[in-house]
Amino acid sequence: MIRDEKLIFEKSVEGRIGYSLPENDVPKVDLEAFYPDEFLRKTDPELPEVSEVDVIRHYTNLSKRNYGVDSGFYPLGSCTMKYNPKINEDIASIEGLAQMHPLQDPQSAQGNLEILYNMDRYLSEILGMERVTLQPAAGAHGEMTGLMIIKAYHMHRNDSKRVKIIVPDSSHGTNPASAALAGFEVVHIPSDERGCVDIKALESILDDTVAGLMLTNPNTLGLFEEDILKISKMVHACGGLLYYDGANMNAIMGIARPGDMGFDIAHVNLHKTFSTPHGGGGPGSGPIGVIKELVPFLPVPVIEKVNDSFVPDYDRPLSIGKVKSFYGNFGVILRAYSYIRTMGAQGLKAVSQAAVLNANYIRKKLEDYYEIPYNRTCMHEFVLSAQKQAKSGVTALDIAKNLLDEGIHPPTIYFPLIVQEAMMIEPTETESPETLDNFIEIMRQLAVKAQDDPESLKNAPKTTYVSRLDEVKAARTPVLRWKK
Amino acid sequence: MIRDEKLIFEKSVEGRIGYSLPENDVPKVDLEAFYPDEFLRKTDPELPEVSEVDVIRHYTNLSKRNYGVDSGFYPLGSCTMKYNPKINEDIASIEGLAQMHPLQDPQSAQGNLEILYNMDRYLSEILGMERVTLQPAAGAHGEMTGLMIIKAYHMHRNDSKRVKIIVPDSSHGTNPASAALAGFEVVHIPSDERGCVDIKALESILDDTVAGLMLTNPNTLGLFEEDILKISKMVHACGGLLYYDGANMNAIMGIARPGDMGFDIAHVNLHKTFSTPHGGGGPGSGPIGVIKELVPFLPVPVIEKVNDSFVPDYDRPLSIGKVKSFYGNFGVILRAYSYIRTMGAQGLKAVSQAAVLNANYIRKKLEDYYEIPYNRTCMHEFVLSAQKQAKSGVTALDIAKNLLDEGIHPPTIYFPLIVQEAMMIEPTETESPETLDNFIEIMRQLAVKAQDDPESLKNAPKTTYVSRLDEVKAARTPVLRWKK
Amino acid sequence: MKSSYIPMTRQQQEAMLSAVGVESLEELFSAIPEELRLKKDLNLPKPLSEYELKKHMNTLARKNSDACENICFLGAGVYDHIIPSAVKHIISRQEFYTAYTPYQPEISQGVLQSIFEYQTMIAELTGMDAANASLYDGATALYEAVLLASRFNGRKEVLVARSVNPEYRKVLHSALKYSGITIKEVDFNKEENNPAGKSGTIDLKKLQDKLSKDTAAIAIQSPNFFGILEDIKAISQKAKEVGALLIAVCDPISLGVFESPGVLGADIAVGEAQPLGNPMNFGGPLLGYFAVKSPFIRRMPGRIAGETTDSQGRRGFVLTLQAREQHIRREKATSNICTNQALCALAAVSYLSLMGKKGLKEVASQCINKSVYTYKSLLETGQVSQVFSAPFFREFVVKPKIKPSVLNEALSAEKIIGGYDLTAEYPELEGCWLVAVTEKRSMEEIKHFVNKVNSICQGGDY
Amino acid sequence: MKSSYIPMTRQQQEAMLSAVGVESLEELFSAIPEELRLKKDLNLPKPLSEYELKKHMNTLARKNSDACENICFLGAGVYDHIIPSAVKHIISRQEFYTAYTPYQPEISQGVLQSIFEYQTMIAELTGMDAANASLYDGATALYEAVLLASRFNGRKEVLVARSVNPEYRKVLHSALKYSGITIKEVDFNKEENNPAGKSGTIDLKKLQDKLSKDTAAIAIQSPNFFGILEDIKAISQKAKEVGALLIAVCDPISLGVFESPGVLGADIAVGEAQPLGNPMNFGGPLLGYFAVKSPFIRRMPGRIAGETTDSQGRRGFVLTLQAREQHIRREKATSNICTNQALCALAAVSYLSLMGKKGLKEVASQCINKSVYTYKSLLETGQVSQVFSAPFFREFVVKPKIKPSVLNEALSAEKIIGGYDLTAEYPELEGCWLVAVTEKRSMEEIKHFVNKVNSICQGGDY
Ligand SMILES: Cc1ncc(COP(=O)(O)O)c(C=O)c1O
Ligand SMILES: Cc1ncc(COP(=O)(O)O)c(C=O)c1O
Repeated sequence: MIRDEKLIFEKSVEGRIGYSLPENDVPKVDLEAFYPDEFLRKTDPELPEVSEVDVIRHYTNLSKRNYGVDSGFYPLGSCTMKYNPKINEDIASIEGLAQMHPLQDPQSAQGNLEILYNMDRYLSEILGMERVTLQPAAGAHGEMTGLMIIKAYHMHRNDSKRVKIIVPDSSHGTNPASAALAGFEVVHIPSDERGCVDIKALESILDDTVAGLMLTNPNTLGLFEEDILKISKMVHACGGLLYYDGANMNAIMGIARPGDMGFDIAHVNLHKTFSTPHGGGGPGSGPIGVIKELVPFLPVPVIEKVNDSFVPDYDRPLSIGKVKSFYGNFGVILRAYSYIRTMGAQGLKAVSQAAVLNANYIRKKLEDYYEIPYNRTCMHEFVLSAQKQAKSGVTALDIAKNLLDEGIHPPTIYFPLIVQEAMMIEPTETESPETLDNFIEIMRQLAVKAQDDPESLKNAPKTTYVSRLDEVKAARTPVLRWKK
Repeated sequence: MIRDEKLIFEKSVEGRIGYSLPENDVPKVDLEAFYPDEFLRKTDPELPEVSEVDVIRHYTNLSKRNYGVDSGFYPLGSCTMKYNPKINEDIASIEGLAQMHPLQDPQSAQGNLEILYNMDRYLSEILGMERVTLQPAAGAHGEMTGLMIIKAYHMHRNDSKRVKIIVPDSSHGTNPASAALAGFEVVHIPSDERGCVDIKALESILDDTVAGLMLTNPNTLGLFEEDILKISKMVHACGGLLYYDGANMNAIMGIARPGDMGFDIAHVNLHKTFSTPHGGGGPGSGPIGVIKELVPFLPVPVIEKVNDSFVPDYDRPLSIGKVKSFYGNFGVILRAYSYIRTMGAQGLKAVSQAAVLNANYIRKKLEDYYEIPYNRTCMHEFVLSAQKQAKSGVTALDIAKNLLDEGIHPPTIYFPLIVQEAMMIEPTETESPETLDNFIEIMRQLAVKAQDDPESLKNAPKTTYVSRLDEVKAARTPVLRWKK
Repeated sequence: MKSSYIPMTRQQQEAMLSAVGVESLEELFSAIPEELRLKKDLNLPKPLSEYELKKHMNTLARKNSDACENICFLGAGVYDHIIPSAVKHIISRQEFYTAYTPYQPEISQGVLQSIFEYQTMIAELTGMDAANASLYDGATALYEAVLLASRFNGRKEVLVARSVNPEYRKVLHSALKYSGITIKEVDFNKEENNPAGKSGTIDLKKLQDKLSKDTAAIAIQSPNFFGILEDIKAISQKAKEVGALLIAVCDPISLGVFESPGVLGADIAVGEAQPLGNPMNFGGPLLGYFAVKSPFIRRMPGRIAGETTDSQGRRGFVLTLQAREQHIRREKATSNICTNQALCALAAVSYLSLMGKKGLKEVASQCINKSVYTYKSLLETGQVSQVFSAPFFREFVVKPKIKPSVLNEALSAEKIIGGYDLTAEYPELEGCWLVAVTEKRSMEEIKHFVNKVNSICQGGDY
Repeated sequence: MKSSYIPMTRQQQEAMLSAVGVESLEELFSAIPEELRLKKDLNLPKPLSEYELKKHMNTLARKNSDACENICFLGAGVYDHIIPSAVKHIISRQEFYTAYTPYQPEISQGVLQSIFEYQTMIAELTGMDAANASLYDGATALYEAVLLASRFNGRKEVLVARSVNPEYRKVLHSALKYSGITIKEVDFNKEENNPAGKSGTIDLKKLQDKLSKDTAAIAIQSPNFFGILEDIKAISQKAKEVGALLIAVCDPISLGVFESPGVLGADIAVGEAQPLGNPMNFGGPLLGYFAVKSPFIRRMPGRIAGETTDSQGRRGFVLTLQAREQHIRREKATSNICTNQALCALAAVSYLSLMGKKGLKEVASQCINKSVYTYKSLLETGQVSQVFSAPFFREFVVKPKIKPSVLNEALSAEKIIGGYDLTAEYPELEGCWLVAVTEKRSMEEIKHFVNKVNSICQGGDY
């Protein structure tokens, strides 16, 4: 590893250039004459002055301090860090698809609109929904969109007393946050001892102030809500709508569908289930599907097929409007489209089967070493607890940091909040049994060490570019930018 | 760094697949019926059975055990490891240029032929030659081609007694090897005390058995042959031809030209001077230019421009024939073409000026720390000797291995053979003064340590994926392939 | 079903099932009520191999008229700028693009440091004290800014200039619909009722009329949707007078030559950073930036990278101020955002590094030179007329003699992507045409464009 | 001249010049005789920016008819196979493509191990004991093989089948011209004078006639230039009888289904590995492979990677047997080769890893299925006639009713790249046409091709 401590700004040398632009070939405008003086910049922004070589080396070397799915195992629970097929990257950079302006005349963008239209069809089929909007930029954004639709639906019926959204405590954190942001009152319900929605508790709060319920399913414990049909019937019975957080669709593709479960709205995360890369933080894409009754409320435009031509339809009086510019994250959608077209129905089902088998395999192999709070057949992921280890002073954090030294990305830790010392493990279907076995072996060794020699686990990571970082300091006295 | 010791074969799992092919959509041929049995394979080749994920991870992780120009400083003398502009990679993968079959009708390949034709023109201008052939695949291959032309030229004149090629001892190793391979007798001449061709020695061997002289210029000491005009006149006077090894053209582009120096044939290395990447060993491209008299001997085809159309001319009775299939390494030529078109005349000159200044700067800054056998203004590179250090037991090899730990690719060592403990340093123009200063500082520290604490330098490298490797063992009992 | 992306072989599957203690794959799904389990395959097209997929997608691409084969004069929020080759090479490093959000900082210094550098550059450009790691796009960034402002001062009204990108205003309208925050739009100056040099900018009188102690924030855009610069300073003074915040939507390329909103008094700067090294991508992904003055730092939405030290005292970077975030605070979080646009931010930071001080200025200047040249040339034809008088950047409004929709269609046949038709969004600007000219357009292309516009408008045979 | 590739600023240049102790840049070049120093700029086109370059190259590309937009039935030594996407992603890792030859093994394990794996795969496919790290192309590999053979047994005559790729034979002729090694070509069996199933293969009688104690080696190709399989075993026995070596040129894809030359008795296998994951690239770079039986290992040309251990006993790889090489041995080296095709070899090793045992067989089988289908369909039209009778692989010879050159031109208008016209290289096969059909061609494309050939030959309006 090359140690290069500098920021790109610290490599700047006055007068050095890294760009290659065409020479200006039109008359020059005298800025001072054309613009009022106070509009013109007085001090240059502190951008670095570096050569192309500098830039390439800087970011290439930075990349080496980062771990991606192509580096190795990445069982980050809830994030579905599956392998991102390379062909999809190639597809996304076909100039004839990518170099398109969103406001072009639809007649000149029929290829892209056809992709969007078909993607709506495919995802509708996968979710068991009527139509899908591809506009939301991420899962959380899909949730917001769904909640706006719930609101619009009730308001359209002049039912303005429905102000509550019910959210089980095993739901993903974005669920309550989105509900709050959409202007709802969030009502939590606890999980029962099996890790599922407590039906009694649910029953007790259902009334005509309930706008809807948001269910992460499989939930953040990796469990399928066994009473899901009961739940959807109960909520519908009281007049509420049902929102399905389908970020965990990787567990059930081709096996079961939110629409069939009685849900009215569901989102999927293309950047998880549909193998588009997460880009170190994004971009993602969080399409939502809705049942027939809710189609009028979808954001505009909806792409319609009219006589073999694809037309963005803006004339939708009940639409909630727009939740994002243009058509959504087309570049991400393209990759997911490619994925669906290469996998087909049987491929997607095989994905879910393998994902679930892999998770259960690890669960089974670790159950003698770690506490597993809800230890039964899980879906695509499960949550273990390092509480046993914590007794000898070794926390989930310590275990995670030791995994770093073994070349493995740790599971999600301290999430979900309802499990203490949680480690949420999601292997995905793209990992081989050998990779799983290697992980299991290391996890077992760590469990043994936690008992025999807990101190030995406190100094990890030792092999990374930096050792443990002081997060408290970062938050107390935030340094959020470089200054000259 | 992820330690993964396995070969791809050792990751194979029976039945696993990594390919995605269209399904066979035509009638299947029964192999046993169509081919005689003895033609059919009895045992499968031991190819690995791995998934795409496995392959990507395997080679991605292998890549991390490799050092390229984008990683950092690479002053590997004689190799001109300059930065490879990214745009050239993009150009080389334009499908309309790359996805072309070499035997297509020339009328359907006018774009590519135009590039080849223009490249001939540009390189002719840079070398001061009449025409250039782009067929040779590398510098050494260009030498072979040039020597074949020398041979053909003399034979055409029925001058069959010219069997010798004179090669100074400061020439590159490929020069004598190529001459021998082309069927010549190789005559070495020594360098004088200034590191240049010993004119007296040259004089003494010039006679009518001399077919030609091959000169690496600047030579492997990084010095320009000051008597070059005298040399070319002397050789011409005795009827020999002059071959210019222009792999070091990075020193003199736009400043001086082999043709003007009286040379008859010259090659350039596109993979050095013209910034095409070296690919961990190749492919390269070693075009040669010739003077007017030698044009008839060039390999076929020569691309000619006939009424705005570009035509490969095969009808050249004196041609030496073909030295390689088709048109040469078109993919490499494309990158070099892009480079010349973006640099222009002044850019290329600036390249050589900066390359030479950088080399001299390092030379000057190291002269108090290391012995520099021919310490005067050098061209794009220079050779220092670790002989001073060797007295306390620290060899050029030790110094090189210590540089590895500092994140720097070492200079070429033990080459040229005429300098003991040689370290041949070629910074190139794409390196910043800061990079040079860092290298100088480290080299100085190593010199100091070599004196004060020589033992401390014997264990390097310590930070690399493997430590010093046993090369003797590898050569004594060669293991050249994996076996099950 | 065998797939090159699923390494498990049939034999391994058997072994694993038995290790888990189930008989079959089906048994793994027994928690799913029987009646829900699908009895047949999903109705999806039959799978394609890689090569077939590539052919299929190329066929679709041929149904498009892209901006490589066509000359683009369309902007209106998304711009066709030159992207240096190195940018794509950087963001194609798998370590960057196949990583998740950097939850484990020790193996994520690459992403974290690049975000830190990005935050710095955005803060520098906008003249702000801090920036976040990016948001979905300019429109949602504006929405988040309004939320921040309203929460900060507890006020429930926001004034938005009509010269703000209509796409942004639409997002704002839908997102704020049930939030309790009301939007009042403020008109722009028309040519007829205005002194030269002001038309096309926000109508300060009308703004003044709507400003009150209830105003949480004023949101303006400069250069605005018509390409015209607003007087940020004057507006910020008005905002200050009533204790409202000023949110400025600014184009980052323009900030290479124009005074930063921070210096001119804005409290929050947001906008679309797509022009910084990101392709148009049919409108997504885009790159929302979000920058604030100090008082608002802890109220920013989204991810933020901060500097800290490791246990050996070495500089390092982490995601910070996470107490604001949804995975910890759930319904009390400042925003619901989890995923951002880090890879697009990496493209932006690579772009800005390559451009540097000088390059960014050069790009901005060329945009000015070329748009002014196009504007003048168009007016000279006599076939289009002036609409506004204030100075513009990269983009301008004119009124051609024939309808923009007709004109665009005719241009399309000439492999030109024409300007934006303002008619639908601005009825008062019926027949007006918003034309963008970036540094990418050569004089030759511009002349070709002007000639075509000229001949089309003249109804001549073009 | 400022360039983004030259980091030195003017100010730094001044400082460096004075550190060196010279007054000016010119002074650095004072060793160059004054009269040689150019007084004016080179006559080269004015520099283009990145974006202008891209436009320029796209313009040039549009003057080509490439194999993406057109359907390719041309082979003759270079083949249009499917290349998995992952290959390009692997060879685009800068650590691979921007490295030099691995002189410093400790920081070159990536290249070295991949070469070692490549050598293994080539040895496996060819049934040989070892392979080198690659050579320029198949043609030069054949030349090196002949040199090796002649040096090994000291003989000076080599018999080369006329059914070996003419391009290879040309390179051999020019390179050996003054080497003292003479080439004798051996004819192939014609349909008229041969039992069914043999025409198109080397004429064993003529071979026998030319064989002698002076024969250093026999060089054959299988599948040969006509796509037809040679009887390697029979030929190797003939070679053994006189103590000559057998050099077999074999297509690596075909070795997925055909017996390896090693098993059949060849001493050296060489050939073109471009079909393994490398694009056609207008004929270069290609990838010459070179594999031998044990006795010849230390006589191989080019680079070789070998396994060893590091000072801690861990497995590692180095360039080995360097004593053969030119930088050490100078004129006594086994070859002058310095640069090879490592990146193309990396593409090949990535390709073979992805394909695996099963995939390679599938590719080979599909090539057979599709070429046989095409062959039969063409014959069925009645517009082309059979030329040879022996079984072929991927490629076959037919004789259309009209001249191949005319036919190809007409096909070109239909966006089809037609077969290879054998007329020039084989006068006795005047009017014959060599057609290649890889796994890339769909049934639909083949039908389209056959229809067009049919209608063109019939002179109908196509
Ligand atoms: C179950 C679940 N729901 C919602 C989300 C939010 O998705 P996004 O990050 O795309 O906003 C996530 C992502 O972490 C998730 O795992
Ligand atoms: C001076 C000189 N001549 C010739 C060569 C041979 O070039 P290539 O490696 O392309 O065969 C080299 C490369 O090392 C060289 O430096």
